[in-house]
Amino acid sequence: MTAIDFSTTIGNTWFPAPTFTASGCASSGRELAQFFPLREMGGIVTKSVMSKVRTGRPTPRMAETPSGMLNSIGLQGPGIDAFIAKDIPYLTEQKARIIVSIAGETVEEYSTLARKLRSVSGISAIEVNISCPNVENRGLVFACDPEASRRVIDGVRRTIGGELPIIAKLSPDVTDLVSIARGVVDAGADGLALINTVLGMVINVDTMRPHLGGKTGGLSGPAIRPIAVRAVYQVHAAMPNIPILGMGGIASGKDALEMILAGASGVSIGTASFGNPTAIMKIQNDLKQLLIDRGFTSLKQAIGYAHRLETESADA
Amino acid sequence: MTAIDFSTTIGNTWFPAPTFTASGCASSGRELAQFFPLREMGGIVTKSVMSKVRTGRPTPRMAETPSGMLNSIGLQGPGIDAFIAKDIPYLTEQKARIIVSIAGETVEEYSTLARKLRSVSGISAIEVNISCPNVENRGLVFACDPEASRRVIDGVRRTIGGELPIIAKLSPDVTDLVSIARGVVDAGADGLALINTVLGMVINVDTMRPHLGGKTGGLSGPAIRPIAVRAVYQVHAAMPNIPILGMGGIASGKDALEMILAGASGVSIGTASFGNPTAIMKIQNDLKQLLIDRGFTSLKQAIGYAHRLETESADA
Amino acid sequence: MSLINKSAAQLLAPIVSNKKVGQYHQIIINIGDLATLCKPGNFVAINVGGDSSSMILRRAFAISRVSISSTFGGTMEIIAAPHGQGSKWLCAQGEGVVLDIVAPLGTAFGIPTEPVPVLLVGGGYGSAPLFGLAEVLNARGCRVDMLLGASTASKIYAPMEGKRAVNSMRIYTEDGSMGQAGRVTDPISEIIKDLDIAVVYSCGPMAMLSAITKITDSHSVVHQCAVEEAMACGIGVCMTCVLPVENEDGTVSMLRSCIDGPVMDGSKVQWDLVGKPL
Amino acid sequence: MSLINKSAAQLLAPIVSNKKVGQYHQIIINIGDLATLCKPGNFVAINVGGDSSSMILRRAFAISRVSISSTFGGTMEIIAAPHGQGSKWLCAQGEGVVLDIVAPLGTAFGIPTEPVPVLLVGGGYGSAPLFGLAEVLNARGCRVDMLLGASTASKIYAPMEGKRAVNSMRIYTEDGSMGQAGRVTDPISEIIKDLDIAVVYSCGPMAMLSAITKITDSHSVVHQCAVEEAMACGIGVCMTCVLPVENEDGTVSMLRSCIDGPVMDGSKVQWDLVGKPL
Ligand SMILES: Cc1cc2nc3c(=O)[nH]c(=O)nc-3n(C[C@H](O)[C@H](O)[C@H](O)COP(=O)(O)OP(=O)(O)OC[C@H]3O[C@@H](n4cnc5c(N)ncnc54)[C@H](O)[C@@H]3O)c2cc1C
Ligand SMILES: Cc1cc2nc3c(=O)[nH]c(=O)nc-3n(C[C@H](O)[C@H](O)[C@H](O)COP(=O)(O)OP(=O)(O)OC[C@H]3O[C@@H](n4cnc5c(N)ncnc54)[C@H](O)[C@@H]3O)c2cc1C
Ligand SMILES: Cc1cc2nc3c(=O)[nH]c(=O)nc-3n(C[C@H](O)[C@H](O)[C@H](O)COP(=O)(O)O)c2cc1C
Ligand SMILES: Cc1cc2nc3c(=O)[nH]c(=O)nc-3n(C[C@H](O)[C@H](O)[C@H](O)COP(=O)(O)O)c2cc1C
Ligand code: FES
Ligand code: FES
Repeated sequence: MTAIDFSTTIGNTWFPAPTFTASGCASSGRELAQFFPLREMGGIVTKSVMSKVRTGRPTPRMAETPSGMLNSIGLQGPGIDAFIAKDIPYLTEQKARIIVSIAGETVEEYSTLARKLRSVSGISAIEVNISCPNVENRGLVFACDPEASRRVIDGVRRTIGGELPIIAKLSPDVTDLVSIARGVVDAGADGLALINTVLGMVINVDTMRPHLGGKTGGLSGPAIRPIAVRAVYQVHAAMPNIPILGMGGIASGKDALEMILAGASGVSIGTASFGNPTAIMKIQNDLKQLLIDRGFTSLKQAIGYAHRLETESADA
Repeated sequence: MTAIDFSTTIGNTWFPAPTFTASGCASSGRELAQFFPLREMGGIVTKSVMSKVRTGRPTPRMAETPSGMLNSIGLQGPGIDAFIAKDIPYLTEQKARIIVSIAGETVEEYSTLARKLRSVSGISAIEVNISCPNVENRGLVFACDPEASRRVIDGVRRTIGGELPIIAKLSPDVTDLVSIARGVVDAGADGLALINTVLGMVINVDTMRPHLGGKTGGLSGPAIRPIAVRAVYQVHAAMPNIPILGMGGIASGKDALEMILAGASGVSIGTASFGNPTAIMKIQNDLKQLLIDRGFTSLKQAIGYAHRLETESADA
Repeated sequence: MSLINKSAAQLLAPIVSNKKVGQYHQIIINIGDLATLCKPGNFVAINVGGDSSSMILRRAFAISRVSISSTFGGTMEIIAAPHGQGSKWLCAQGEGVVLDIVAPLGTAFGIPTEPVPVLLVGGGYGSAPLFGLAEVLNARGCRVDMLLGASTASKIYAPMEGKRAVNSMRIYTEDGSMGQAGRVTDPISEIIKDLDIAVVYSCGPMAMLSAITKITDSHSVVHQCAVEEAMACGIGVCMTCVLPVENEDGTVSMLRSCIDGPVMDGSKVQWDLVGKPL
Repeated sequence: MSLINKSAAQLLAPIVSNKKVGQYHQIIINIGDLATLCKPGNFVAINVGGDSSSMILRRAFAISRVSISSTFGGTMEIIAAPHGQGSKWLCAQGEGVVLDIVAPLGTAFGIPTEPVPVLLVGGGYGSAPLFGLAEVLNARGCRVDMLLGASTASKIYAPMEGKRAVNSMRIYTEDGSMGQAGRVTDPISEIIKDLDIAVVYSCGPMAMLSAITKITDSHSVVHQCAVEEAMACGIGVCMTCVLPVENEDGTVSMLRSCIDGPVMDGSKVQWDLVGKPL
């Protein structure tokens, strides 16, 4: 392999490779560590953690759909204290670069989570999963409400101070993604994670009722990739200087490249790891080679390249 | 086959079967007529027609995606006058039940189209495709703007009078589908068509630019089925008495049944006809058998059944 | 969580043979040295549908037996029921087709340190992993008795050579088409008493496992059961496959059946809470 | 639109043979009586990837030849290049595999009523349908000359028996690895003059068809070309496969290459406007 600068930057943080796990698709790392050393990938984005222990939704929690799947986990997790006590030390020991994903039911809960994380060392960035129901506003998902999104990010920013990059993770289930993105960037997000799952449902034709225990679920996997690429492209067009962690159906090096060309500074791999425990390492290696094959000497040259070519041909 | 009442009703119009083509996926019928008699299916929904001749978008106009495809046709068509002169008489002669889909760039254009159709005989309903860019409002898609959606339907309703059922076809690319649906129903829609394609993009990793001539395109096919089922379920839950034409990735009798159970009074088959010219007839037959197998004696009993079971078990 | 999957590997493994047995397919796969790492109770996760498949998730199958043959090197056997799209695809693949597998996954059946009498109960294809287990138990000096049940004869999986390691084998079918008419759970209570059973091992439908737990609980006999929940990842990262299980302190947690299972302590599983919100 | 596809049918058709020829696969499919309805220029649309495929659209292939054999009944031949996922899948299917096909689709090459001299120009696998065409033209008494071109030798498809019906066949490769070094378009102008060609038939990459049109336009020779645009449906219902074509009245319309083509009048296609907004 020829030399290529494969590193990427989100906020002030440097990562040696642009390939991350997707939140909720790598638990907190131990399980994947049995298949490859965690330090070899760009970084791990941990499962969204909340203040308290959560048991999550009833089963069935998943349904396979054409080239995709629905999940309805309901953010099962150990709570932030246990997470900080057990998972962060393990990941640090593995020399993994850590992006901690947080989730809350109120604006206040997000700030509380940020406060607990502020003093924890070894964290590279915080991903704020705002695709959660806001209990203070009739369960309306934060990410679907420009004002609520902004307030969550603003609260986290104020609490965390200026050091740690904040990545706001948005939902594609909105009329105007760009305006939500602008709002959270104005409120202090250093980067954006696009996209969370798309709301979907499967009805079991034998029981004749919704298949999932939680009725609706989040659609992920290759089925949603064109939606994710469009989202990244739109937001990058509007805010070319904001780093984006692109995700949604990436299952190969080519898919990762597509996302980078659309404007992502890095990619997260979610559902693909379910099909192949080592998917992320393969994607990382293949992406590197594809960039080299196309004559790029750095990843950064490729970020948003699909936009630049357009401008060039428009000029010509 | 045991007897079953397979008919459905949209507005005041009765159809012998609940299976329709999807607009833009059957052209204006002649092509499919070479594979089966058009009168045998529930009805044809014709390609959205505009006032004037439209040449549409540049090629490439399609990209295959995992379990789906993107299209960017740009409403190529002959214009309403040629459509009325040539296509309606042909379809009438074939004894097909006709739902005419109309599309416009201004509120006024929709009314004009309705005016031209008012006096045409042989039409069973009008489907109003409001997933079009509104040239009077920065190209914002009508269906993404509750006020514009309402005005389009209101204009069509006033023009057409009370006879012909109006079906408003909505886009899933919105934050709050139910409120858009409520708006168009308040404005006079007798039924809803859910869903139009989901906005997506594919970047060609060889040319490194958007693959489609029109850059973005509409995602259809099985990939979006869970999104469509969710949309139908949500809207039916909110407005159980409004007939819904469900569509999005229906490729088998089971898929059609899923949509009916979610709350659709009828289904449209789009992309599946590209893979199989006779898909709609197979789906129609299989759906009938599946209903019979489950002990239904009429289609109507099955509409929204997934909601009813829920209430029952909640009662128990 | 212990490092349960530390010997798991992803492998391209060719099918050695695929034979129809009743309503099931006995599929033997060449897995080389990995065979030495598989224990009774472990499962294998198999890609289905080929390269351009719309099915993106692996399918889980109990490893019914492994052997080291001189002709093929290490092989693994699974007994697959053609259920939906994915398992039907698998059952249709013939000799030479190369499967993408991940194995061995999950917990294994615990083997008693003393040679105690044990009862093995299998429902449908759930009997498959019990034969390999029987051999291990038998080698430890345990007296092994076996009960197999299914709705009908063609759903009983009971290979000839499987009887080698068992003291007795009784078969129950609901329609009486093979063995005795009735349910496999009917005689358990009596057998436990008669043979002074120390451990009941079970594998089969969840309803059967739940029913067995009721019986074993009332006899305070250990019940090791292999559960079957829908799994997206099979390796512990997705949290879809959870079951409510009682902790030491009496609280209930949602444990992952892929990594804290499939073999679990039946008495700890809160069968009544399965599928309910906690 | 004429009722162009009125003899089209959907069929489950088994593969009779699949042979590698250079970089292509010659695939022969048993299609029974349908063979009698296929004309040179028509294409077949084939499902790819099997039952649970993530590829939902058919792939189009020119019907290169049909024959009625006593062993297999009617058969159809296609020459397929393994290009992407779908065509690679097809090329990997062996004898006995049953394909889901729709055929015959689209327009056919027009056959002159008089026995005039004609030139057939094929690029890459585009030569495939020209051999069947040559036989028909030859039977009409036309003098048939043929030019085949490709980037390199392994991309030339020129079966032995294909030469039967042609008067001369010249091969061009860009790298000179077979025939003459150069482009297949180089000698066309001269041949038209020398042999007094009345019709040029062509099939191959769009750039080649466009280049030939420039030549035939300057000689006012009829140019029937088989175009190749990405097709979603192949039967005229989706409007994805359009090409800008001049109407009688001088205006330009976007015509569907699946149903108003693939064989089109080259002089009417607005090659410069392909891929541009109208
Ligand atoms: C630990 C374990 C061991 C198993 N051992 C065997 C075995 O030895 N022999 C055998 O025939 N089957 C076994 N199964 C069940 C087998 O995994 C399912 O029959 C299979 O996944 C069904 O896939 P499908 O595509 O045919 O069905 P579909 O219903 O089309 O599958 C749709 C989705 O649901 C999941 N799913 C459906 N049914 C089940 C199920 N019963 N259990 C888990 N996931 C399911 C599938 O994995 C898939 O993701 C086992 C399951 C588990 C979890
Ligand atoms: C009328 C017609 C006749 C053809 N005849 C032949 C033939 O005789 N031999 C042969 O090898 N090929 C032929 N082709 C091209 C063949 O259809 C494509 O190579 C094939 O569709 C590629 O599919 P894929 O999955 O391998 O590639 P992918 O690139 O993965 O396909 C993705 C999508 O794009 C479409 N696509 C990609 N390339 C083409 C193309 N060149 N033309 C049309 N659609 C394309 C595919 O159909 C599919 O929907 C013909 C095409 C047409 C339209
Ligand atoms: C089982 C599962 C659990 C998930 N849990 C979370 C989560 O806790 N927090 C979050 O921000 N996103 C979560 N996601 C969304 C993913 O991080 C990702 O945004 C989405 O799945 C799209 O990527 P993919 O198609 O590669 O999976 C989850 C997705 C899946 C499939
Ligand atoms: C090629 C193509 C053209 C379409 N044209 C129209 C159209 O003109 N008007 C319209 O309302 N919907 C149009 N649609 C959307 C379909 O009617 C349908 O809503 C959508 O494709 C989802 O259904 P499906 O997955 O069964 O295709 C088109 C879809 C496709 C694939
Ligand atoms: S299947 Fe993913 S955690 Fe068990
Ligand atoms: S491919 Fe659909 S119209 Fe030609």
